[in-house]
Amino acid sequence: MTIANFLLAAAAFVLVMVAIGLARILYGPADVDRILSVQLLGSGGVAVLLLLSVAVTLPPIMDVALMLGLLATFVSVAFLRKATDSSTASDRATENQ
Amino acid sequence: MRLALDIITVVLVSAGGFFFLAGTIGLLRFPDTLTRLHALTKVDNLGLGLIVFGLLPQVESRIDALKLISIWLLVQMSGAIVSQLIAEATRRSGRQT
Amino acid sequence: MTLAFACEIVLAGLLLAIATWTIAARTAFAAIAVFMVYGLLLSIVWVTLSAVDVALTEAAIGGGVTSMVLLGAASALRGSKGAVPSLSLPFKITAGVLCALVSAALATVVFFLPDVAPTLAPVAKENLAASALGNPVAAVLFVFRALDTLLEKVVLLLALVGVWSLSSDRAWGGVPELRLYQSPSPILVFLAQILPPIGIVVGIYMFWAGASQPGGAFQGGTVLAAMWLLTMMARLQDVPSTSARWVRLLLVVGPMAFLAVGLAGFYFADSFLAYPPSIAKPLIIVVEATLTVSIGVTLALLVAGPPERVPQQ
Amino acid sequence: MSSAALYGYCGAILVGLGLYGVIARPEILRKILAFNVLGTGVFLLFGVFARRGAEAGLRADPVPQALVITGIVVAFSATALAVALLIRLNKETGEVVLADDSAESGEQGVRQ
Repeated sequence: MTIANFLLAAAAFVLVMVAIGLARILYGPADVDRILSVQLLGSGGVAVLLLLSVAVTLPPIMDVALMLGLLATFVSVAFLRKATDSSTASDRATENQ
Repeated sequence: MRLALDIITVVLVSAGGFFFLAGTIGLLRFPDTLTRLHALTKVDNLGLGLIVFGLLPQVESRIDALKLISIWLLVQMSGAIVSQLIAEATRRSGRQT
Repeated sequence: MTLAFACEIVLAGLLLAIATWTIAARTAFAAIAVFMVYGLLLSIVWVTLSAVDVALTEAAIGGGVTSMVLLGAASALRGSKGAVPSLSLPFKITAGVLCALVSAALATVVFFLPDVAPTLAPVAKENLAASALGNPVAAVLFVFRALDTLLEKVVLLLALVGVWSLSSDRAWGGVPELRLYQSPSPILVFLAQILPPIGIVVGIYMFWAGASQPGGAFQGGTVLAAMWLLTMMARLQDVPSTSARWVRLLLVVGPMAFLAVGLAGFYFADSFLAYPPSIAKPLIIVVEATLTVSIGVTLALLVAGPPERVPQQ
Repeated sequence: MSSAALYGYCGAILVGLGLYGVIARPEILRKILAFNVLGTGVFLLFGVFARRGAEAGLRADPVPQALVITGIVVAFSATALAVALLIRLNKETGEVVLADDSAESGEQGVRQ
């Protein structure tokens, strides 16, 4: 077994692990649980892409990993902001009544 | 020399894969958001970290190696901060219900 | 090879499961969280299809800013009392059958695709040297089909004009309501202080790398937009007024530069959007650089939505 | 089965799924979301054509790839505009669904 094949197998393994984890967290129950899945795909997806990049010796794939990591962080923050923001908004609404 | 480097890669990437497995089991087994978050942070730090260090002996150019490490540092840092935000949001929503 | 194919089967299965979840999820927020995962996953799929440029765009726009826009809508509608009628079961079944037929027809087309696929790859490769760029996708975007790319920038701007025109008369030219935190958590402020410098470097790198390898103005611009939005969310920066002169200037500078270079093509290279060969590369770089800035500002303002507050004089 | 064919079938199913969401989810926001899923299905089919056209040392035909990149940006513009229309509609009428939900003719106006 060559090292490239080993890395591909590792990528497949991590992908399966991420898939199982995603199934669990996307199930909820809270929205905050679901945001964990974005985090999981953030780190797991980066791992898969880096493994692929080295396995097929295609360095530009690393840039996709970089983008994935950066954007996963950004959307998680945005989602958390909306989740907390709406609760404070409803607080304000009840105060006004 | 080549063989030694390959062995390092196999050992470190396998260890990284193990942490993805452990993280997924944690996600499946742990009862609430905060404990699941705990499992997830292990994946972020150790899983991805070990895989990145395992890949280092396989990349040809120094620039790519540097990129690998910076991607890991970025995911590590933003993952840590977003975990804090998730925990904060969980605590806040817990207090309201 | 078989290992790679196993990877792809897992990916395709996961993608379909998550897409189904997006459609079936009960609440809007759950659906959007699933959609975020969907976008990120799709960029991995594009990598396995050897389309790295598309993967970058999908991660940035499909997974990133599209979810942002949808989130804005979900949070604006959350308190809404509007009733949601439930559709009858026969209607749903009919719809399901019809959609299955559409899928089946498309699948048949895929099954009967010609053995020798039509392709423009050899032509693109042949003329790549003349385009002065190393990345064939960038060459198609900025040289071979530059008119498409120019018009697409205009579409982005028109969409922004459309969004702005939905503001009330009173708020016209005012400040978009980004629905900010009242008092952002110190952790968020910390993140918004550390991440943007890194993000700006990544954005510039994406644009710069785009000439010779995957990347480009869109991907770079989207990262810049995301970072700007992050600092606005953390209240480190104010949301700009839509009538501010500098905002309007940044919005149009990219398309204007592109158009100017295109028109100059009439005189220097005898057709619209033709570049004089000797300075083709610097010209494209200048156009791409201004486009990166314009795309960043346009995307961020599209996410911010129509102006809702009148600025205090 | 080749990987191009695998993704081809995947894209075909995604188009059907998205279309179902557009028709059978009454909330406008969910229709917009489903529309985006439909779009990714179409893009994926383009990706398959690009992959099959790999020749001359390129790993995929660059022309369909460039078209998909343009398509993603245009789909985003349409989504942003549709969302702005939805928020305005909700502000004016308090509705989250189209007035005449049973008629598919009304949906065109929101999305274009």
